[in-house]
This record gives sequence, structure tokens and C-alpha cells, in this order.
Amino acid sequence: EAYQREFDAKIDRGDFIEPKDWMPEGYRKTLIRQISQHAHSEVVGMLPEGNWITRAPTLKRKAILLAKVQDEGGHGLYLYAAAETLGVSRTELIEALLSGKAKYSSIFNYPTLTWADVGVIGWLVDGAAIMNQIPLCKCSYGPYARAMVRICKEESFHQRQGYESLLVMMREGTPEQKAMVQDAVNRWWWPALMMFGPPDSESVHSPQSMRWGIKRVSNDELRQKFVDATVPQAEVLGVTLPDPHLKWNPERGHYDFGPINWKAFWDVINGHGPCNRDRMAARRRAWEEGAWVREAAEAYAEKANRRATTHPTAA
Amino acid sequence: EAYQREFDAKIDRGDFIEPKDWMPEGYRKTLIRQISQHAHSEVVGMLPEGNWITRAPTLKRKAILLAKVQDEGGHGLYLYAAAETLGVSRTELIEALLSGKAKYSSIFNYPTLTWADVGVIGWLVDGAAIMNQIPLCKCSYGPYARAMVRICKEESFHQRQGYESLLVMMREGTPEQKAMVQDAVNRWWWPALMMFGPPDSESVHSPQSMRWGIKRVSNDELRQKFVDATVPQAEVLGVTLPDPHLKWNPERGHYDFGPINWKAFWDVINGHGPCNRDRMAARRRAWEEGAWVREAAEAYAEKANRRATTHPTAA
Amino acid sequence: QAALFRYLLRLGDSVLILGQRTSEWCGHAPVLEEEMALANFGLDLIGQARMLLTYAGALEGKGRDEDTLAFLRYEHEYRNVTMTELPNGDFARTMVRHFLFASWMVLLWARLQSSADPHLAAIAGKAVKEARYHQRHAGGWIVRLGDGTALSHDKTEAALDDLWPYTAEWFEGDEDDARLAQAGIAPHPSELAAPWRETVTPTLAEAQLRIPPESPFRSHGRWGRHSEHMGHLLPEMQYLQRAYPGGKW
Amino acid sequence: QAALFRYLLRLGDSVLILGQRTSEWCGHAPVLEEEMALANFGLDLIGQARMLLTYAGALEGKGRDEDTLAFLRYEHEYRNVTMTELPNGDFARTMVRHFLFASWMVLLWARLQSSADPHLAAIAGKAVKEARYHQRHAGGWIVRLGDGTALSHDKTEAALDDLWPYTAEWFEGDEDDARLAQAGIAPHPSELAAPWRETVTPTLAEAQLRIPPESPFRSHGRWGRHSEHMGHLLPEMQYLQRAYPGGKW
Repeated sequence: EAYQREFDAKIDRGDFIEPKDWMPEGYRKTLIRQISQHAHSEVVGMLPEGNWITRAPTLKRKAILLAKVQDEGGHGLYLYAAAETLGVSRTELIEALLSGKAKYSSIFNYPTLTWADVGVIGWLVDGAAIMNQIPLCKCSYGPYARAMVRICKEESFHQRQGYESLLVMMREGTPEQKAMVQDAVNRWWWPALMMFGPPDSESVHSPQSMRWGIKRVSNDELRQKFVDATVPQAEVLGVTLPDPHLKWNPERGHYDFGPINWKAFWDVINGHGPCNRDRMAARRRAWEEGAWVREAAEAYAEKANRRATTHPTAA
Repeated sequence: EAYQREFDAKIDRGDFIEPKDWMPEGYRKTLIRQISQHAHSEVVGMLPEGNWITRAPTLKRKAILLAKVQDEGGHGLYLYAAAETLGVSRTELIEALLSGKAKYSSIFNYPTLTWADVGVIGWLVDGAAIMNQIPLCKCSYGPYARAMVRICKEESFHQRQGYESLLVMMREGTPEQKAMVQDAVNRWWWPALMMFGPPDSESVHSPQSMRWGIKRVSNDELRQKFVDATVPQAEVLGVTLPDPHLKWNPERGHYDFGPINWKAFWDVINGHGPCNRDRMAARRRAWEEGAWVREAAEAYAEKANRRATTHPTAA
Repeated sequence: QAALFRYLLRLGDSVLILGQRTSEWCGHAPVLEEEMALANFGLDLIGQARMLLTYAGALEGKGRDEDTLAFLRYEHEYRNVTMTELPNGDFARTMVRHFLFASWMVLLWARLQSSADPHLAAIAGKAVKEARYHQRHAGGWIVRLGDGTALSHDKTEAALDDLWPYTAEWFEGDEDDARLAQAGIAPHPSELAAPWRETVTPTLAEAQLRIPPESPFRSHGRWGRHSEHMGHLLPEMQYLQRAYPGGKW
Repeated sequence: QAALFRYLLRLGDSVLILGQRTSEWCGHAPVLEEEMALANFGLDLIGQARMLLTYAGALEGKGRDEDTLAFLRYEHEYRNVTMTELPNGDFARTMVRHFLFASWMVLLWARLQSSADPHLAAIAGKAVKEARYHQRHAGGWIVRLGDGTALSHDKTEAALDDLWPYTAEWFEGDEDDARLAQAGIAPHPSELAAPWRETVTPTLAEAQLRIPPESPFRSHGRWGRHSEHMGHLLPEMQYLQRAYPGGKW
């Protein structure tokens, strides 16, 4: 109807859709799914990195990592807030995560096995996330796009710090440290490539998301951009990316790279990755063990409210 | 009456009182208190030592420590069994411990801060315990005396192993290891002397216990024996005992030693030592968290019983 | 043989790490008898680790002894199966782990008693008796807990659900296993899959426990790729050796 | 001055160890806002530790920097007050600890702003603002939890009972303190006892919490004699430095 035409026109013009605007139910639901999944990812993503705060090798690195997870918490807050503008509560979203209905970025289902993993996550995982997120800064939904702008800025900083920590280890570190970095790269490279999702030919949500201005660039395009940007960075670091097929193709003007093990990708998406159960168990435990805290805060707020209404002059 | 006379006669003859014999209520209660306190000590004593199993510096030491705590568990079992012959259940005894009504040897209210503490506990704490316990091998109550014989044998072995580990560190170890041993000795010496209890002049229970053949040697006598035996051992080790007054007295034929800080002793007995709260919290937590296990075992036993009575031919 | 060295590490590290986890129970068990049983398990496992790692070090011929191997490697050099490094959890989880693991080890040690390697066969001869005792004791608890109260049943079922996926790793083979099987030194791991299944099924059934479905999940501890739990276990275990290099204990 | 060096360690180690404990909450907080608040606390405390330990190392003049001091000492060389090394426990315990500690640090930093040592005064100028925020945030939670539900009240009361005895250590002085007080570098610890009591009492009262009675118990962390908890915290914190000596990070 008229609303739908106005909505489509806004999308075509590149204008933002704001919370007060009419939107198709499918658009609203897709955004809730995507934004909340992004929020859940920030929260679950604190686990593999938080795993190394107590063992950070210097006070500077400990501080950097603490600041990073603090930022990620903040990103989660922005994103839950953006999702809430679409008519859903944070508690509903969290319960969807904990019940297994809602997903989070599958990259966080891998374990951080060494300190080098922390730097590699900054370099490759934040790098891939940024590549995914920059187009979202022009996403049609205003609150999401604006959240993405803030998040991308902070995540670029994190990526540089992760890369810098790897540079220090590769340039000044001991042979054991260099081996640690190479081993981490070997384990994280392919999962990072999978962060761009299945090949375009198999991507279920993409066409509609493109029509709605939620998705701007295809999975394969982003993946290629990422590879092209990252290979030179790996050369500067002096690490080998674990792909014998990785090779500059002058005709295409891009790097060719080897086949991705999509079975492994789907296994992890479907709950059979190395850390899926542990991640969910940790989130559930935090939520359940925190119930009494949240209930206390509510109970106190009610008491304070009643006191304020019965004794309006009291503090 | 006649029972009392027969009882006294047995004591005077040096015969054992056995579970089936008549005994004064005071005798029975005193033994329950003392035997259960001894049992509780074995159990609580597993905590300061168990604290170092996961950090034992070699596999041999890890095995030795595991074997030691296993023995201590066994000692606890013998002693609870001996106490149960006097008409009390183990559960009652444990509940008395956890409620704070029953005591355990105060030496276990001190923290094990270094690996050397483990060896020093073997040397000094087991050493003092053995000195306390050898006379108990002739205690008038049969089950207790027999348990003491078994326990003393195993504890002598533990004492030697503890001493031997200190010898290795003092003779072959690095300067840091030697400092570790000396520091441990500095912290455990006075508490070990306090294991013999208050001075005879202030010891509440002693006179009656002596009359009943439960206590054979006075606190001060045992303490003096311990010091006399231990000073030469310290010299062999090459550690200094932290007592500037420690000195051989040729007239007495014993070592003179400095005044004991009895206020500190009573503070610890009364619950204000370094680890009192932590020890009790750990024992309570273990008991409470294990309740469902014990309940399950009971429930299963009942089910198995019912099955056996209804189907007598079933396994 | 490099393959045998790696195999000895797989066995030795598995019992070492499981022994380490088991010893965390000291002072915290539900009843005194289980304090002793768990200390006993730990002692047996550490004893097996000592024999295996000592032999591994001798075979390697680079002067590494049981302690150098146990305390001074990096995480990726440990070859324990992942299940052994997981936190103990509650008593049900601990007993489920011991039951599943000991049931496997009983079969494995029994086969290794006829290993072409006499040293390994001798170790197996000792260890199989201990593993049988662990299997029996833990199996008794599985039944009591699985068929005890509703609460104990739920905890035991949850433990089985969590731990079961980590067993698939035990029965996969690589080139090392092919070589060792061919040389008659060790059975190919896959040969134990069905016997192990047959061994554990009756006890689990008696315990009223549902066997979890198969899953694509695979753990990789035996190839040095561990879970996040290993990285917290090792600092504690290795600390004194690393903080007092050259120390004599 | 050796006394000032030890004093800087007392402060620096206290915030270091408390920062270390606080960072264990990452990923486990009851709500996302508290994840961030706790990460923020940790960041502030580690930041204070860096300033204090860097200064201490410079003062000592033996070439030790913030990391050498933070990661390569033995337990008995750390001078943090014992309360900082205790396990976090639940959220109530964590917030009670932060409230009690931050309330002390607010008073201490405020006094140190006029220290005769300008470097210490400068550090205090930064840190006092952070401590005020911690005190306010944690104090808010004490009230919410103490006057929330019966369950939250009980947990908070239990936490206060457990932690209160560890505060006595903060207000005892030794020869170092006498010298530093005389030199105008730091207030004698005993001067802060009554102000601290006055500071915390209103919040505890508003939280419906009973102040525990005095006790002879004394902790001695600031003299290097810690609780058994320190020995488990340090291996994890120090591991990479000890396992990769000479590493560059």
C-alpha cells in the first residue's frame, strides 16, 4: 500500500528507516534477527578473549585486553538498544540466545589456545568483522547504521592493536613465540574466511536483505576483499597463511584461494564446533547465577519507588 | 558400684577397656570427644596438604602427597569407627564438627604458603603428632589404642618423607629453595610446639584423663621431648629454629626454649586463626554439596533392597 | 620409533592429566570413603604416568625424564585425549568420566599386554588391574546415581550428555596408529570402538541412562589441539618447575 | 627510601591483585552493564598498578620495571593486603569487597594528594577520582542487594561477615609507616581507621547490614604472608613470563 511504497522509496533513495517509520514485518523481523545476533556475538565474543585476561603476559597487554572486552560490552549495549527500537526487549533476546533459538557469530565457537590467538583474533577476526560491518554503516535502518559507525571505529583500533602485538612477537620475539603466532594463524585463518558466510549461491537470506538495504555487498565479494587486504599484512608479519592455493591472479586482479571446508562450517553452525556447548553453558550459567542479583535490583527499585510515593520529601 | 570397681581395676592393671565393657559416662564422653576430634583433625588436615597436590614439583612428590592424604583419610575412617563403638554415629560427629561444636587440631588452621610447608608439616607437625600419639598406643580404650598403633606406623613413614624432601632442598637445592625451607620453618615451629596443648598448669582436661588412662604423659613433658628430638634434626637440615632462647641446658639435660605466645594459641583455638573460617567453609561446602550424592546412594540402596525382597532370585 | 614415542605420550599424558584433575577433589568429596577412592585413583594414574613418561623419555633419547616431560612442555606438545583435561564438575561428572575412561583403558591395557613392545606390555600388566578397579568403582557409582534420586539421575544424564562427544576421539586412528598396529605394538584405536560400546552399555542401561546420539563433534587433544581448559590446568601444574628452574625436589 | 619502595609495593600490589581478581568476572556478570563496570574497575586498578609499580622500580634503581615486578616475584615478595587476593565469590561478595576497599582508597588517595613525594601525589590525583567512582558504584549495589530480596540480603550479610576481618590489616602500622608519616610522604595507616569507619557505616546501614564485631583475626598480606589463595592466583598470572623467559610481547 502507500506505506510500502514510501518505505521502498526511502530504501531506493538511500534514506534511513527510523524506529517510528512503518516497515514490513519481514524487514522488522530480519533486522531483529540480525541486530540481536550481532549483539549476542559481541557478548559471547567476550569469552574467548576474556579467557586470556588473567594470563596476559604484560600489564600493558592486560590493560589493552580489558579495554577491548569493555568496548565489546558497550557494542553489545548499543546493539541491544538498537534491536529494542524494533519492539523487542533485551530479556526476550537473551532468552532466545540461551534457548538456542538465536545465533551468534560462529567464529566464537573456536578456542583461544595461546596468547597469540588474542592478537590473531584482533587481526583476522576483527578484520573480517570490520569488513562485514563497514557496508552496514550504510544499512537502511538508522539505529543499526549509527551503531555500526561507532563500532567500526573502535574495532579498527582493536584490529591495529592485535596486529601490533603479533608484529612485536614476530619481529622481536623468541623462536617459541614466532611458532606460537604461526600456529594461531594456522588455526584461525579458515574460520575467519567462513565469517563471511556461505557462498553467494547458497546464501539463504541474502537476496531479500539486499532488496531491503540491510545487506549491501555479497558474501563472496567481502570475502575476496578480506583476502586481498590480508595477504600483504601476513607478508609484513612474516607468517604463512595455511592455504597452498593462495596466489595472486593478475588476470582477476585478486588473490586466488583454496576451497573452504563448508562441511566444517555447517558443523560448527549446527552446534558441533569445539566450543559451542561451553560458550552456551557459560552464558547460561552467568544468566542463571545472576538471577538473584537482577531480582534484588528490581525488588529494591520497587521499594525505593514506594518510599518515594509515600514520602515524597524523602531523598 | 561393682562395675566401677572392675573398671578402675582394669585401668590400674593396664588392661584394655573394650566396647562391650561398662564404663563411666564421663569416660565415654571424654573418649568420644577426643577420638572424634582426632578423626576430624585427620580430615581437616587433608586441606592444607591437599592444597599442594596439584602444584607438587615432581611426579614423585605428587604421588607421595597423594598417598599421604589417602592414608590420612584412612586414619579418619579408623578413628570414626573407633568413636562409633562408643555409641555415636559418624553423621552426628560430622554435624558436630560443621556446627562448630566439635574441635579439630588447631595446627590445621595455618596456611600452607609454599611447597616447603609440605615437608615441614611432615617433619614438625607429623613429628609432634607422633609424639602425642605414641603414648596413646597404650591408651586404656582398646579400639582407640589399636587405631593409634596403625596410625603411628604410617605417620612415621610420612614424617621421614617430609624430612627427606627438606633434606634434598637444603643439600641440593637452589638458594631460593633453601630460603623457602627456612621461611616455612619460621612459620611452623611455634604452632608445632602449641600442638602439645596449654602448659600443664592450665590444662583443663588432663588430670581426669590421666586417671582414666586416656592420657599417659603430660603436655609439657611431651613438648620437651619433641624439642629435644627436633633440635638435632634441625641442625642436620641446616635450618635455624626461630627461637633465640633455644639452648642446651646441661643441668636439666634438656633444651631450654623461649616462651610460647599463649594468647596467639587461644586466639586460634577460638576461631581467629588464619584459616579457621576457610577450613570450616570448605568442610561445610563439601558436606552440603555432597548431600545429593549420599541421598542418591541411600535411595538406590533402598530400591535394591526392595527389589531383592520382592524378587529374591534376581541378582 | 617416533610413532611409539608419540603414542606413549598420548597414554602417559592422558593418565597424567586425568590424575591431576582427580587430585583436585582432595578435601572436597561427599564422603570420606570417596576421598580415599579418589586419592587412590589419582595415585594409580600418576603411577601409570610415571612409567609411561619415563619410558617415553628413555625412548626419545634426548635426556628428558618423567618430570621434564610432565612439567616443561608447552600445551600443544601434550597429547592427552581432551576428556581428561575437562574440569571435574560435580561428583556425577567425575564418576561418569572415570567410568567411560577406565572402561576404555581396561580394553586397551588388556590388548597392550600382548604388545610386541615388552616394556609397554609390562606397564599394561600393572595398569590393567588398576583400570579394572576404577571401572568397577566408578560403574557402581554410575548405577547408584543414575538410579538413585531424580536429582542424581538428572545430574548423571547431563554429565553423560556433556562427556560422551569427547569419546569419539579415542577411536580414531592416524598414520602413527596404522604403523603401530602393523608392528603389533598397539591395536588400531578403531578396533576398540565396538568392544568399548558393548562394555559400557549394560552399566549405563542399569543406571537408567540414555546413551547420547552420535555427533560430528570431535576433540583433538591427542594431536596437541586442546580445549580452553588445558591452558588453565598447566600453569598450576608446571608452576614450581618454571619458577624455580634447576630446583632439586 | 626503602620504606617508600615497600609502601609503593603495598599499594601497587594491592591494586594489581584486586585488578587481577576483578578481571576474572569477564563474561560471567549478571548483566551486560556490570560486565562493563567490572572491566572498567579492572582497567582502572591495573592502570594504577602500572603507575605505582613503574615508580617503585625506578625508585629501587635495580632495573626492574612494572612487568618484572608484577610477574617475576615470589609470593612472599608481594605486599598486597590480603583481602585483594581472596576469590571473588558471588556478585555480593565482589561488590562488598570493592566498596570496602574503594572507600579506604578514596581516603588514602585523598591524603596522598598532599604527599611530600610529588610523584606519589600525582598518581593519587588520578586514582582518587577512579576510587570515588568505584566506591559509588559498588556502594549503590550494596544498598540494592542489602535491601533487595531476603536472598540478596543474606548473601550480602554473609559476604560482609567474611570480608570485614580482613580490613583490620589496613590500619595497622609498622616502622615503615612511622617513617613515612614523619617524612610527610604518607599518612600513618591508623589515622584512616575512624574516617573509614565513618565513611562506610551509612551505606551499610542503608543496606540494612549489620557491621560485624571486632575480632582478633589479622591478615598479613602487606608483610608478604598471604592466604592460601595467593598461591593459586600467581601461577596463572605469571605463567607466560615464566614459560617464555626473555619473551617480547
